Amino acid sequence: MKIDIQIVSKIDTTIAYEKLSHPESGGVCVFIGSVRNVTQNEKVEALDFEAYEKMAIKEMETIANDALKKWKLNKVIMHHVVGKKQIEDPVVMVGASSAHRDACFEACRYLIDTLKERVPIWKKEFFENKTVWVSSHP
Amino acid sequence: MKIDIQIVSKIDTTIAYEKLSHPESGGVCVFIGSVRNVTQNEKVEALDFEAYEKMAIKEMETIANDALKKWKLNKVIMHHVVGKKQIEDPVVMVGASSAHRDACFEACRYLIDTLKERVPIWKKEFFENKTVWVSSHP
Amino acid sequence: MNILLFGIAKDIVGESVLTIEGELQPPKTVGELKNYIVQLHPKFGELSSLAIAVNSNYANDSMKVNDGDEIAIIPPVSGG
Amino acid sequence: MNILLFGIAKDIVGESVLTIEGELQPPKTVGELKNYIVQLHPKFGELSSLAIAVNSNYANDSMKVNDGDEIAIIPPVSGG
Repeated sequence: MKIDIQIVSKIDTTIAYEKLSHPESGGVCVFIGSVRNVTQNEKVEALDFEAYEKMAIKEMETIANDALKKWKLNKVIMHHVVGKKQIEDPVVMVGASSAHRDACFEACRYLIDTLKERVPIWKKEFFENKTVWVSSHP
Repeated sequence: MKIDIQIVSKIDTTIAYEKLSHPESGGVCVFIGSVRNVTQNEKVEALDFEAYEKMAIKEMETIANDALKKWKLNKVIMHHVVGKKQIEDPVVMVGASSAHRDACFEACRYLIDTLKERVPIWKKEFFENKTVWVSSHP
Repeated sequence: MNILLFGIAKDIVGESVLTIEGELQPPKTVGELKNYIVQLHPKFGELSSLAIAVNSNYANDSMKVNDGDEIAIIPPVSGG
Repeated sequence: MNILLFGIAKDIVGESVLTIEGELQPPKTVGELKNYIVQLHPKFGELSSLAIAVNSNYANDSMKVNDGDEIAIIPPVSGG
Protein backbone atom coordinates (compact mmCIF):
# COMPACT_ATOMS: atom_id res chain seq x y z
CA MET A 1 0.00 0.00 0.00
CA LYS A 2 1.29 3.40 -1.02
CA ILE A 3 -0.81 5.28 1.53
CA ASP A 4 -0.96 4.83 5.30
CA ILE A 5 -3.65 6.91 7.05
CA GLN A 6 -4.35 6.61 10.76
CA ILE A 7 -6.20 8.29 13.60
CA VAL A 8 -4.47 7.12 16.76
CA SER A 9 -4.38 7.81 20.48
CA LYS A 10 -0.57 8.02 20.40
CA ILE A 11 1.76 8.76 17.48
CA ASP A 12 4.77 6.49 17.14
CA THR A 13 7.43 8.68 15.56
CA THR A 14 9.93 5.82 15.47
CA ILE A 15 8.13 4.08 12.59
CA ALA A 16 8.21 7.00 10.13
CA TYR A 17 11.19 5.74 8.14
CA GLU A 18 10.03 2.13 8.14
CA LYS A 19 6.65 3.25 6.77
CA LEU A 20 8.15 5.52 4.09
CA SER A 21 11.29 3.69 2.98
CA HIS A 22 11.12 2.25 -0.54
CA PRO A 23 13.74 0.76 -2.88
CA GLU A 24 13.00 3.43 -5.50
CA SER A 25 13.16 6.31 -3.00
CA GLY A 26 16.28 8.39 -2.49
CA GLY A 27 14.55 10.83 -0.16
CA VAL A 28 12.06 10.79 2.69
CA CYS A 29 10.60 13.96 4.23
CA VAL A 30 8.63 13.83 7.47
CA PHE A 31 6.83 16.58 9.38
CA ILE A 32 5.82 16.06 12.99
CA GLY A 33 3.64 18.60 14.76
CA SER A 34 3.87 18.72 18.53
CA VAL A 35 2.36 20.47 21.54
CA ARG A 36 4.29 23.61 22.32
CA ASN A 37 4.21 25.29 25.68
CA VAL A 38 3.02 28.70 24.54
CA THR A 39 0.62 30.22 22.02
CA GLN A 40 0.24 33.95 21.39
CA ASN A 41 2.26 34.63 24.53
CA GLU A 42 0.02 32.52 26.76
CA LYS A 43 1.27 29.43 28.57
CA VAL A 44 -0.39 26.27 27.25
CA GLU A 45 -0.83 23.36 29.65
CA ALA A 46 -2.22 20.73 27.28
CA LEU A 47 -4.21 20.17 24.10
CA ASP A 48 -7.21 17.94 23.50
CA PHE A 49 -8.01 16.70 19.98
CA GLU A 50 -11.40 15.54 18.79
CA ALA A 51 -12.02 14.10 15.32
CA TYR A 52 -14.98 13.23 13.15
CA GLU A 53 -13.07 10.06 12.48
CA LYS A 54 -14.90 8.65 9.47
CA MET A 55 -14.72 11.94 7.60
CA ALA A 56 -11.19 12.74 8.79
CA ILE A 57 -9.92 9.46 7.33
CA LYS A 58 -11.77 10.14 4.08
CA GLU A 59 -10.36 13.67 3.82
CA MET A 60 -6.83 12.47 4.56
CA GLU A 61 -7.20 9.82 1.85
CA THR A 62 -8.28 12.51 -0.61
CA ILE A 63 -5.29 14.69 0.33
CA ALA A 64 -2.85 11.77 0.06
CA ASN A 65 -4.26 10.79 -3.34
CA ASP A 66 -4.06 14.39 -4.55
CA ALA A 67 -0.39 14.42 -3.49
CA LEU A 68 0.20 11.22 -5.48
CA LYS A 69 -1.25 12.97 -8.54
CA LYS A 70 0.80 16.14 -8.06
CA TRP A 71 4.17 14.47 -7.38
CA LYS A 72 5.86 11.17 -8.18
CA LEU A 73 5.77 9.59 -4.72
CA ASN A 74 6.41 6.04 -3.59
CA LYS A 75 4.83 6.27 -0.13
CA VAL A 76 2.67 8.68 1.86
CA ILE A 77 1.77 8.62 5.56
CA MET A 78 -0.68 10.78 7.51
CA HIS A 79 -1.20 10.01 11.19
CA HIS A 80 -3.17 12.22 13.58
CA VAL A 81 -3.91 11.85 17.26
CA VAL A 82 -7.12 12.19 19.22
CA GLY A 83 -7.32 12.76 22.97
CA LYS A 84 -5.48 14.86 25.49
CA LYS A 85 -1.81 15.61 24.80
CA GLN A 86 0.95 17.14 26.90
CA ILE A 87 3.80 19.50 25.98
CA GLU A 88 6.24 17.88 23.48
CA ASP A 89 3.80 15.09 22.60
CA PRO A 90 3.60 14.52 18.83
CA VAL A 91 0.08 15.21 17.52
CA VAL A 92 0.42 14.80 13.77
CA MET A 93 2.95 13.03 11.54
CA VAL A 94 2.87 13.31 7.75
CA GLY A 95 5.51 12.28 5.25
CA ALA A 96 6.33 11.23 1.73
CA SER A 97 9.12 9.41 -0.07
CA SER A 98 10.29 9.90 -3.64
CA ALA A 99 13.22 9.29 -5.96
CA HIS A 100 14.47 12.88 -5.61
CA ARG A 101 14.14 15.27 -2.71
CA ASP A 102 12.18 18.09 -4.35
CA ALA A 103 9.07 15.93 -4.57
CA CYS A 104 9.10 14.63 -1.00
CA PHE A 105 9.73 18.08 0.50
CA GLU A 106 6.96 19.72 -1.53
CA ALA A 107 4.53 16.88 -0.94
CA CYS A 108 5.20 16.82 2.82
CA ARG A 109 4.49 20.53 3.05
CA TYR A 110 1.30 20.09 1.01
CA LEU A 111 0.13 17.24 3.25
CA ILE A 112 0.37 19.23 6.48
CA ASP A 113 -0.92 22.50 5.01
CA THR A 114 -3.96 20.83 3.48
CA LEU A 115 -4.62 18.68 6.54
CA LYS A 116 -4.80 21.84 8.64
CA GLU A 117 -7.22 23.44 6.17
CA ARG A 118 -9.65 20.62 5.57
CA VAL A 119 -9.49 17.63 7.88
CA PRO A 120 -12.31 17.65 10.48
CA ILE A 121 -10.24 17.58 13.64
CA TRP A 122 -10.59 20.11 16.43
CA LYS A 123 -8.05 21.22 18.99
CA LYS A 124 -8.89 22.62 22.40
CA GLU A 125 -6.16 24.54 24.19
CA PHE A 126 -5.94 24.31 27.96
CA PHE A 127 -4.60 27.45 29.61
CA GLU A 128 -4.27 28.03 33.33
CA ASN A 129 -7.76 29.52 33.71
CA LYS A 130 -9.65 28.71 30.52
CA THR A 131 -10.01 26.42 27.53
CA VAL A 132 -10.31 27.57 23.91
CA TRP A 133 -11.38 25.75 20.73
CA VAL A 134 -8.63 26.94 18.38
CA SER A 135 -9.64 29.06 15.34
CA SER A 136 -13.34 29.00 16.21
CA HIS A 137 -13.75 32.75 16.31
CA PRO A 138 -12.44 35.48 14.02
CA MET B 1 22.84 21.27 23.14
CA LYS B 2 20.98 22.78 20.23
CA ILE B 3 23.08 20.99 17.60
CA ASP B 4 23.71 17.27 17.18
CA ILE B 5 26.25 16.36 14.48
CA GLN B 6 27.41 12.80 13.88
CA ILE B 7 29.31 10.64 11.43
CA VAL B 8 28.13 7.09 12.07
CA SER B 9 28.35 3.63 10.59
CA LYS B 10 24.56 3.22 10.84
CA ILE B 11 21.85 5.87 11.02
CA ASP B 12 19.16 5.33 13.63
CA THR B 13 16.06 6.93 12.14
CA THR B 14 13.99 6.09 15.22
CA ILE B 15 15.69 8.79 17.33
CA ALA B 16 14.91 11.75 15.06
CA TYR B 17 11.94 13.00 17.05
CA GLU B 18 13.58 12.44 20.43
CA LYS B 19 16.59 14.47 19.25
CA LEU B 20 14.50 17.31 17.80
CA SER B 21 11.55 17.56 20.16
CA HIS B 22 11.52 20.70 22.32
CA PRO B 23 8.87 22.32 24.58
CA GLU B 24 8.95 25.51 22.48
CA SER B 25 8.67 23.65 19.15
CA GLY B 26 5.37 23.13 17.38
CA GLY B 27 7.00 21.61 14.31
CA VAL B 28 9.77 19.19 13.43
CA CYS B 29 10.95 18.54 9.87
CA VAL B 30 13.26 15.65 9.05
CA PHE B 31 14.85 14.61 5.77
CA ILE B 32 16.33 11.14 5.37
CA GLY B 33 18.33 10.24 2.28
CA SER B 34 18.50 6.58 1.36
CA VAL B 35 20.08 4.24 -1.16
CA ARG B 36 17.83 3.85 -4.15
CA ASN B 37 18.04 0.95 -6.54
CA VAL B 38 18.64 2.91 -9.72
CA THR B 39 20.51 5.99 -10.91
CA GLN B 40 20.29 7.40 -14.43
CA ASN B 41 18.56 4.21 -15.55
CA GLU B 42 21.29 1.93 -14.25
CA LYS B 43 20.70 -0.61 -11.52
CA VAL B 44 22.63 0.25 -8.36
CA GLU B 45 23.73 -2.60 -6.11
CA ALA B 46 25.19 -0.65 -3.19
CA LEU B 47 26.87 2.59 -2.17
CA ASP B 48 30.06 3.15 -0.21
CA PHE B 49 30.62 6.40 1.67
CA GLU B 50 33.99 7.80 2.68
CA ALA B 51 34.42 10.96 4.77
CA TYR B 52 37.21 13.30 5.74
CA GLU B 53 35.69 13.05 9.17
CA LYS B 54 37.35 15.92 11.00
CA MET B 55 36.52 18.38 8.25
CA ALA B 56 33.06 16.90 7.61
CA ILE B 57 32.09 17.48 11.24
CA LYS B 58 33.47 21.02 11.10
CA GLU B 59 31.56 21.80 7.88
CA MET B 60 28.33 20.35 9.27
CA GLU B 61 28.77 22.49 12.40
CA THR B 62 29.17 25.56 10.20
CA ILE B 63 26.04 24.67 8.22
CA ALA B 64 24.01 24.02 11.39
CA ASN B 65 25.16 27.31 12.94
CA ASP B 66 24.32 29.18 9.73
CA ALA B 67 20.82 27.66 9.88
CA LEU B 68 20.46 28.84 13.48
CA LYS B 69 21.31 32.36 12.30
CA LYS B 70 18.90 32.25 9.35
CA TRP B 71 15.89 30.78 11.19
CA LYS B 72 14.59 30.66 14.76
CA LEU B 73 15.29 27.01 15.53
CA ASN B 74 15.28 25.10 18.79
CA LYS B 75 17.20 22.00 17.65
CA VAL B 76 19.21 20.87 14.62
CA ILE B 77 20.53 17.40 13.77
CA MET B 78 22.85 16.29 10.97
CA HIS B 79 23.87 12.62 10.85
CA HIS B 80 25.78 11.04 7.96
CA VAL B 81 26.97 7.49 7.42
CA VAL B 82 30.30 6.12 6.31
CA GLY B 83 30.84 2.63 4.92
CA LYS B 84 29.01 0.35 2.52
CA LYS B 85 25.23 0.66 2.35
CA GLN B 86 22.54 -1.43 0.73
CA ILE B 87 19.28 -0.49 -1.03
CA GLU B 88 16.85 1.28 1.35
CA ASP B 89 19.52 1.91 4.00
CA PRO B 90 19.39 5.48 5.34
CA VAL B 91 22.60 7.38 4.56
CA VAL B 92 21.89 10.88 5.82
CA MET B 93 19.41 12.33 8.31
CA VAL B 94 19.02 16.06 8.86
CA GLY B 95 16.30 17.92 10.70
CA ALA B 96 15.25 21.01 12.60
CA SER B 97 12.55 21.99 15.06
CA SER B 98 10.92 25.39 15.49
CA ALA B 99 7.86 27.11 16.92
CA HIS B 100 6.17 27.31 13.49
CA ARG B 101 6.49 25.03 10.51
CA ASP B 102 7.85 27.46 7.91
CA ALA B 103 11.18 27.68 9.72
CA CYS B 104 11.73 23.95 10.20
CA PHE B 105 10.80 23.11 6.58
CA GLU B 106 13.07 25.79 5.14
CA ALA B 107 15.93 24.98 7.50
CA CYS B 108 15.69 21.24 6.81
CA ARG B 109 15.92 21.86 3.06
CA TYR B 110 18.88 24.19 3.60
CA LEU B 111 20.68 21.60 5.73
CA ILE B 112 20.52 18.85 3.12
CA ASP B 113 21.18 21.12 0.11
CA THR B 114 24.23 22.70 1.74
CA LEU B 115 25.51 19.38 3.07
CA LYS B 116 25.49 18.03 -0.48
CA GLU B 117 27.38 21.08 -1.77
CA ARG B 118 30.11 21.41 0.84
CA VAL B 119 30.61 18.53 3.25
CA PRO B 120 33.67 16.41 2.34
CA ILE B 121 32.00 13.04 1.96
CA TRP B 122 32.29 10.89 -1.14
CA LYS B 123 29.93 8.29 -2.50
CA LYS B 124 30.95 5.38 -4.70
CA GLU B 125 28.19 3.67 -6.66
CA PHE B 126 28.43 -0.07 -7.22
CA PHE B 127 26.87 -1.21 -10.49
CA GLU B 128 26.87 -4.75 -11.83
CA ASN B 129 30.14 -4.35 -13.73
CA LYS B 130 31.75 -1.17 -12.46
CA THR B 131 32.10 1.33 -9.64
CA VAL B 132 31.83 5.11 -10.00
CA TRP B 133 32.78 7.99 -7.65
CA VAL B 134 29.66 10.13 -7.98
CA SER B 135 30.03 13.64 -9.49
CA SER B 136 33.77 13.29 -10.02
CA HIS B 137 33.68 14.02 -13.74
CA PRO B 138 31.75 16.64 -15.72
CA MET C 1 -33.04 14.34 11.44
CA ASN C 2 -29.98 13.86 13.66
CA ILE C 3 -26.98 16.13 13.27
CA LEU C 4 -23.57 15.15 14.62
CA LEU C 5 -21.75 17.81 16.62
CA PHE C 6 -18.02 18.22 17.23
CA GLY C 7 -15.71 20.64 18.97
CA ILE C 8 -17.27 23.99 19.78
CA ALA C 9 -20.55 22.92 18.11
CA LYS C 10 -21.03 20.40 20.89
CA ASP C 11 -20.38 23.09 23.50
CA ILE C 12 -22.84 25.51 21.86
CA VAL C 13 -25.66 22.99 21.73
CA GLY C 14 -24.75 21.24 24.95
CA GLU C 15 -25.22 17.82 23.37
CA SER C 16 -23.26 15.64 20.95
CA VAL C 17 -26.25 15.25 18.62
CA LEU C 18 -28.80 17.86 17.55
CA THR C 19 -32.20 16.39 16.70
CA ILE C 20 -34.61 18.20 14.39
CA GLU C 21 -38.14 16.80 14.52
CA GLY C 22 -41.73 17.89 14.29
CA GLU C 23 -40.93 20.99 12.22
CA LEU C 24 -43.61 22.21 9.84
CA GLN C 25 -40.93 23.01 7.27
CA PRO C 26 -37.80 20.95 8.01
CA PRO C 27 -34.65 22.17 6.18
CA LYS C 28 -34.39 20.61 2.71
CA THR C 29 -30.96 21.89 1.68
CA VAL C 30 -27.65 22.51 3.39
CA GLY C 31 -28.26 26.27 3.12
CA GLU C 32 -31.64 25.97 4.83
CA LEU C 33 -30.11 23.76 7.49
CA LYS C 34 -27.42 26.36 8.23
CA ASN C 35 -30.07 29.08 8.62
CA TYR C 36 -32.11 26.83 10.87
CA ILE C 37 -29.09 26.08 13.07
CA VAL C 38 -28.06 29.72 13.39
CA GLN C 39 -31.61 30.75 14.30
CA LEU C 40 -31.81 28.01 16.90
CA HIS C 41 -28.35 28.75 18.34
CA PRO C 42 -27.19 32.26 17.38
CA LYS C 43 -23.66 31.51 18.62
CA PHE C 44 -23.11 29.52 15.40
CA GLY C 45 -23.34 32.87 13.61
CA GLU C 46 -20.31 34.13 15.54
CA LEU C 47 -17.93 31.40 14.33
CA SER C 48 -15.17 32.07 11.78
CA SER C 49 -16.88 29.63 9.44
CA LEU C 50 -19.64 27.05 9.46
CA ALA C 51 -19.61 24.03 7.18
CA ILE C 52 -21.92 21.06 6.87
CA ALA C 53 -20.88 17.55 5.96
CA VAL C 54 -23.36 15.22 4.30
CA ASN C 55 -22.40 11.55 4.39
CA SER C 56 -18.93 12.61 5.56
CA ASN C 57 -18.23 14.94 2.63
CA TYR C 58 -18.19 18.73 2.68
CA ALA C 59 -21.49 19.89 1.17
CA ASN C 60 -22.33 23.17 -0.55
CA ASP C 61 -25.42 25.18 0.33
CA SER C 62 -27.53 23.97 -2.58
CA MET C 63 -27.12 20.29 -1.72
CA LYS C 64 -30.33 18.48 -0.73
CA VAL C 65 -30.46 16.81 2.69
CA ASN C 66 -32.49 13.65 3.14
CA ASP C 67 -33.64 11.83 6.22
CA GLY C 68 -31.23 8.93 5.89
CA ASP C 69 -28.15 11.13 5.38
CA GLU C 70 -25.41 11.35 7.98
CA ILE C 71 -25.22 15.06 8.64
CA ALA C 72 -22.58 16.85 10.72
CA ILE C 73 -21.83 20.43 11.66
CA ILE C 74 -18.18 21.22 10.91
CA PRO C 75 -17.02 24.24 12.89
CA PRO C 76 -13.62 25.75 11.95
CA VAL C 77 -11.14 22.87 11.88
CA SER C 78 -7.87 23.09 13.83
CA GLY C 79 -6.03 19.82 13.42
CA GLY C 80 -2.26 19.47 13.21
CA MET D 1 54.64 17.67 3.11
CA ASN D 2 51.93 15.00 3.40
CA ILE D 3 48.62 15.44 1.59
CA LEU D 4 45.56 13.44 2.62
CA LEU D 5 43.63 11.78 -0.19
CA PHE D 6 39.97 10.78 -0.30
CA GLY D 7 37.56 9.25 -2.78
CA ILE D 8 38.73 9.35 -6.37
CA ALA D 9 41.91 11.21 -5.32
CA LYS D 10 43.04 8.08 -3.54
CA ASP D 11 42.32 6.01 -6.65
CA ILE D 12 44.23 8.43 -8.92
CA VAL D 13 47.35 8.44 -6.75
CA GLY D 14 47.04 4.82 -5.66
CA GLU D 15 47.80 5.73 -2.04
CA SER D 16 45.89 7.37 0.80
CA VAL D 17 48.64 9.95 1.38
CA LEU D 18 50.66 11.88 -1.19
CA THR D 19 54.12 12.87 0.05
CA ILE D 20 55.99 15.80 -1.46
CA GLU D 21 59.66 15.89 -0.50
CA GLY D 22 63.05 16.80 -1.90
CA GLU D 23 61.58 19.31 -4.38
CA LEU D 24 63.83 22.23 -5.32
CA GLN D 25 60.79 24.52 -5.26
CA PRO D 26 58.07 22.97 -3.09
CA PRO D 27 54.59 24.56 -3.53
CA LYS D 28 54.17 27.58 -1.24
CA THR D 29 50.50 28.38 -1.88
CA VAL D 30 47.34 26.39 -2.50
CA GLY D 31 47.41 27.50 -6.16
CA GLU D 32 50.96 26.24 -6.62
CA LEU D 33 50.06 23.01 -4.87
CA LYS D 34 47.13 22.44 -7.27
CA ASN D 35 49.40 22.98 -10.27
CA TYR D 36 51.97 20.61 -8.81
CA ILE D 37 49.34 17.92 -8.23
CA VAL D 38 47.85 18.21 -11.72
CA GLN D 39 51.33 18.01 -13.31
CA LEU D 40 52.19 14.96 -11.23
CA HIS D 41 48.82 13.24 -11.90
CA PRO D 42 47.11 14.74 -14.97
CA LYS D 43 43.87 12.90 -14.10
CA PHE D 44 43.24 15.53 -11.43
CA GLY D 45 42.81 17.98 -14.30
CA GLU D 46 39.88 15.96 -15.61
CA LEU D 47 37.75 16.24 -12.44
CA SER D 48 34.66 18.47 -12.24
CA SER D 49 36.43 20.47 -9.55
CA LEU D 50 39.49 20.32 -7.36
CA ALA D 51 39.63 21.92 -3.93
CA ILE D 52 42.28 21.94 -1.23
CA ALA D 53 41.63 21.96 2.49
CA VAL D 54 44.22 23.44 4.84
CA ASN D 55 43.76 22.47 8.48
CA SER D 56 40.35 21.07 7.56
CA ASN D 57 39.00 24.29 6.03
CA TYR D 58 38.45 25.00 2.35
CA ALA D 59 41.37 27.15 1.19
CA ASN D 60 41.56 29.61 -1.69
CA ASP D 61 44.43 29.60 -4.18
CA SER D 62 46.36 32.45 -2.58
CA MET D 63 46.56 30.81 0.83
CA LYS D 64 50.07 29.91 2.02
CA VAL D 65 50.83 26.28 2.87
CA ASN D 66 53.29 25.50 5.62
CA ASP D 67 55.02 22.29 6.59
CA GLY D 68 52.98 21.71 9.75
CA ASP D 69 49.61 22.21 8.04
CA GLU D 70 47.18 19.36 7.55
CA ILE D 71 46.54 19.45 3.84
CA ALA D 72 43.94 17.42 1.93
CA ILE D 73 42.80 17.14 -1.66
CA ILE D 74 39.02 17.53 -1.86
CA PRO D 75 37.68 16.06 -5.10
CA PRO D 76 34.01 16.81 -5.98
CA VAL D 77 31.96 15.95 -2.89
CA SER D 78 28.93 13.66 -3.17
CA GLY D 79 27.54 13.14 0.31
CA GLY D 80 23.87 12.77 1.13
